[in-house]
Amino acid sequence: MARASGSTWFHRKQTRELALVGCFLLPALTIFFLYRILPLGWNVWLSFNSWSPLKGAKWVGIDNYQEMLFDDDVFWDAFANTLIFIGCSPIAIALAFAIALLVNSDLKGAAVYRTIVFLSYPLMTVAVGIIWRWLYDERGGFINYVLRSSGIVDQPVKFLQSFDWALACVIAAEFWQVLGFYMIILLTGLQSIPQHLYEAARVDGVPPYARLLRITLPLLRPSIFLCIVVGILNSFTSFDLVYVMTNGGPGHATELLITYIYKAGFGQTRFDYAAALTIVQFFLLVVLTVIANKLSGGNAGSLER
Amino acid sequence: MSRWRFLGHRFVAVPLALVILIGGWNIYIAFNDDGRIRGEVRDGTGAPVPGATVIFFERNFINYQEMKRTVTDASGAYRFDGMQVHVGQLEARTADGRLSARRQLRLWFRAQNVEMAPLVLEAPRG
Amino acid sequence: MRRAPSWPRHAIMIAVSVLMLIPFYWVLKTSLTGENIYAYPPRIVPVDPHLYNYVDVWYLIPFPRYLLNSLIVTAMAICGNLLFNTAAGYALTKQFPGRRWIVLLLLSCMLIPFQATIIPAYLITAQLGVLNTHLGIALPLLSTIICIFIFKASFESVPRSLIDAARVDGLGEWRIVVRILLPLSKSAVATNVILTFIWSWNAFMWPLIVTRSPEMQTLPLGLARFLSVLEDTTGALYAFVVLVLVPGLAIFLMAQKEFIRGLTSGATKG
Amino acid sequence: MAGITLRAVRKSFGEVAVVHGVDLEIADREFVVFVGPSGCGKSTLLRMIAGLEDITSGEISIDGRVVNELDPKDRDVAMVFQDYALYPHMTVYENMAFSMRYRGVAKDEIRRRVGHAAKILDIESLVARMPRQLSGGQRQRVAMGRAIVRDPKVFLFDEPLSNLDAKLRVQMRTEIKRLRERVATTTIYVTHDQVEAMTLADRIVILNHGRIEQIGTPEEVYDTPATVFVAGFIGAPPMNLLPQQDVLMGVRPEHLVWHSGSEAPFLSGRATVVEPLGSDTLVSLDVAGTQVIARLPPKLVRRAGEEVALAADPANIHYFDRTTGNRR
Repeated sequence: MARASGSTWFHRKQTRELALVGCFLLPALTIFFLYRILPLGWNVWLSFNSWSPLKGAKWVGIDNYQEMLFDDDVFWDAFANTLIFIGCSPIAIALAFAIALLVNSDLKGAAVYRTIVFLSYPLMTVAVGIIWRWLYDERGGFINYVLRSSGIVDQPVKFLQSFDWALACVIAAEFWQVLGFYMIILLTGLQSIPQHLYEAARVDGVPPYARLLRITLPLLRPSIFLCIVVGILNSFTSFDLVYVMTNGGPGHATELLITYIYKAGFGQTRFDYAAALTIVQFFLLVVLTVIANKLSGGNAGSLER
Repeated sequence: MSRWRFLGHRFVAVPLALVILIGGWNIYIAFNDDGRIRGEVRDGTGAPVPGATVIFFERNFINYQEMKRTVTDASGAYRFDGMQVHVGQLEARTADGRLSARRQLRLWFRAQNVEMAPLVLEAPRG
Repeated sequence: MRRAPSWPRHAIMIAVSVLMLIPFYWVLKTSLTGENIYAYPPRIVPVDPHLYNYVDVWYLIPFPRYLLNSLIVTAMAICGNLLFNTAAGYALTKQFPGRRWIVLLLLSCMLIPFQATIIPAYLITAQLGVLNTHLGIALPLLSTIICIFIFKASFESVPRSLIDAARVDGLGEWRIVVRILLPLSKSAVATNVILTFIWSWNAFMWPLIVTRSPEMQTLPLGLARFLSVLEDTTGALYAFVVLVLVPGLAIFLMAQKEFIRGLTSGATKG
Repeated sequence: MAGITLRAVRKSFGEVAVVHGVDLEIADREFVVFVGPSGCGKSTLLRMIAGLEDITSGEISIDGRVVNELDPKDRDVAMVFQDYALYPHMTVYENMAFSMRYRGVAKDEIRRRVGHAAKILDIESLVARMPRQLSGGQRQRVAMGRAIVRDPKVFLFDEPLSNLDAKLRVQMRTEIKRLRERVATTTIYVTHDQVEAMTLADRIVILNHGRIEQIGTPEEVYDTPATVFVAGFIGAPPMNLLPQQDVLMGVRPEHLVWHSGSEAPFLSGRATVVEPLGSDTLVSLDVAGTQVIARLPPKLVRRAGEEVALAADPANIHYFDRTTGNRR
């Protein structure tokens, strides 16, 4: 009797608990469902359809992909630029690594240097774009000023209007913004390496460069992997920068996949085609992340399994 | 005592200081935004010039266009009211062709009340 | 032990710092320069510096409107984040069937960049009927997975006996969260507020997509619009840039520690 | 003021049962100590009474009311935790007043009650401090104060002294005893320290592997241990157990006396370890392969290796069934 009533009560309490957990989780999960999971599926669906807000959906199979791969030069431009963009991030990571090593040493004022290097990361990317536009400006810009006054060039260089320079310039601006972030991640990684490993190596007579290669780098693999993933993701998030600095121009010299997606979707109202582009970029992201994971020894570079 | 200590915390103190600053600034604006621009017109010797025309030029992106004009009173003083501007130029001229240099006017907020330094007329050229 | 002198390292770091600071300085200088920012050669120190560019920004464009929009959206995002992330983080500290799956789901959601979802996200927002509203701009920012995990970790580090004591003292679940767990998770709250602030303050692409009318535009949009309508013809643009950057910088400098901890813990856990 | 009744209370986590059917009757104002080795289920039992753990089956009632389905807050119990569980972000005063704020107690009444409790516990000067500014003993007092102010039906103590150092523990033990004189509320006190149990309890409940081994006053469990386990657990050093055919013969170290008569000694053996404690000396003997400890007056045995013969009053000898472990 007591047992029976106890167990129903127990069930009631369990459901109550479950309802509570459900209520607490629901708002967050709703948002992630609406803005992460559902869109991903919808993208896939859209990409196989011919659809625009005014006409109904029509299944067209891989037409969108076919067009993209065989008839769309801009796609290939954007694709190549995105790859270059991602491919350059190791340079920034290497720079950040050097800075992190310097800041991590027992340097007086290291905290100040760290703050300064990191200062540009939390800034509004649109503003960063405008700052760099201005730095590259051929009249009042700092870079042209330095180049001209030091006699390297006599005519001002129109960096952002030049097919040769524009992409590099955008990438440089991007470097400036994320360098601090890479540095912080690597610094955190460096600080988590137990100091006694270095002491042991020193007692064993391991030279400094070998300490760097044999101890620091392998133990830093998770942090480096993380940096690379962030670098890959930045090709998505750099929309703001490109939009403000060049808007993909000149021509399509700085067109990234993400800016092209925006233009296709909201410029030409070709949502279906934009969705197909998104799928391609997402696929690219996944593949690159998997490759990075493989290169860093699997398991996100972690040594513990 | 300790109940108020949280006010000293930087996450509280800085926004609070900002709110006070902005509030104070807005109160100051509220008492000084009648758009009154006042000043005097004098000639080269420093004597006030009555009956001179003072023109206010409004900024229109890159150039300045005439917006309003007034005439100085017997003591050489002029006055504009309700000027909803924060930037512009002032110039005085007389019927006999004497002209003052254009004086740049930049204000800290729209319709700020200001007391301009005297506009000095120069003798007509030629 | 022989030690390498530290001045070469200082020299390198000072050079790096200067390089990193030049863009800041250049834009600040331009915003203060009185006349013709295009004069060549540009001066290192601003010519007859004044602050009137800042006054111009206020009136030249609907700056107060943009500011208000940005503040509303940011406030909504911060409130939503605090509320939803706290609740979700607390729920995840409890044992319930399917917990593992939800954690896994959240972790995999974290790998989907928001930018990869814009087309359907736009369509969904249109379906919800909140296009061109503050809510529409703030909606995707209302909860952040990283912050849920930050809260979860912070709640889990509160001794269980405190929660038991609170329960014996007669507190309900929500009160336990508000009166016991949150006051003991101040740094998680700070991290959350700062991250949300930075993200929603700086958000550009999403507001660009969901806003249609100038009355709804936030500061970054206003900045881009300023650029396209007025071109970079005046120092006011750079005053605008400075004004927009100042809150982010101020918050970062005030809460550097929390900010960095939040970023790295979120990043390493993700 | 209230009595507590436990009827066939069980607790299992999935397949693992930690409490197997406990029946217990606690009278109003009684001070009951649950004692047992770690993992015996005593804390779980306490937490079930508090309402912090679900009851798998059985029934718990407080003051005649079945509380199985009540939340902790509705059971009118107060609990002192092992780590004190003081809210670190509140002052001592706020800690003590906290629970009353959610029970609709008027502000003046809260102030009066906190003041009263602080006076009883002699922590009046500490009320404005934060918990981190207090020493271990002070925190302990505040934790008790927090329980007292509520004036609950039942006090629950979960190993409250185990985080203190030895000296403070003795002092606080006396303190609790004194408090007991002033605030006579039904109390359940959980500890793994049998000395605490003996000194504090009206009645001791000895638990082992989730079962009650014996319930009784300190004298009862000391003088007539119901099982081998109780015999070994209560008393320090523990009771000597000598195997004899199908029984275990138990005799406490303090009941072994120096053999002086002419009849055969109760037992004899070679001293292996001699530990002088000042007031008396502990002598370990090797009696036909079994270790026996005797508490003897000082200076009778000087060093290991001496032959010792001891006697014992038959009234002080206990017999236990070898297979069931129960008293015979």
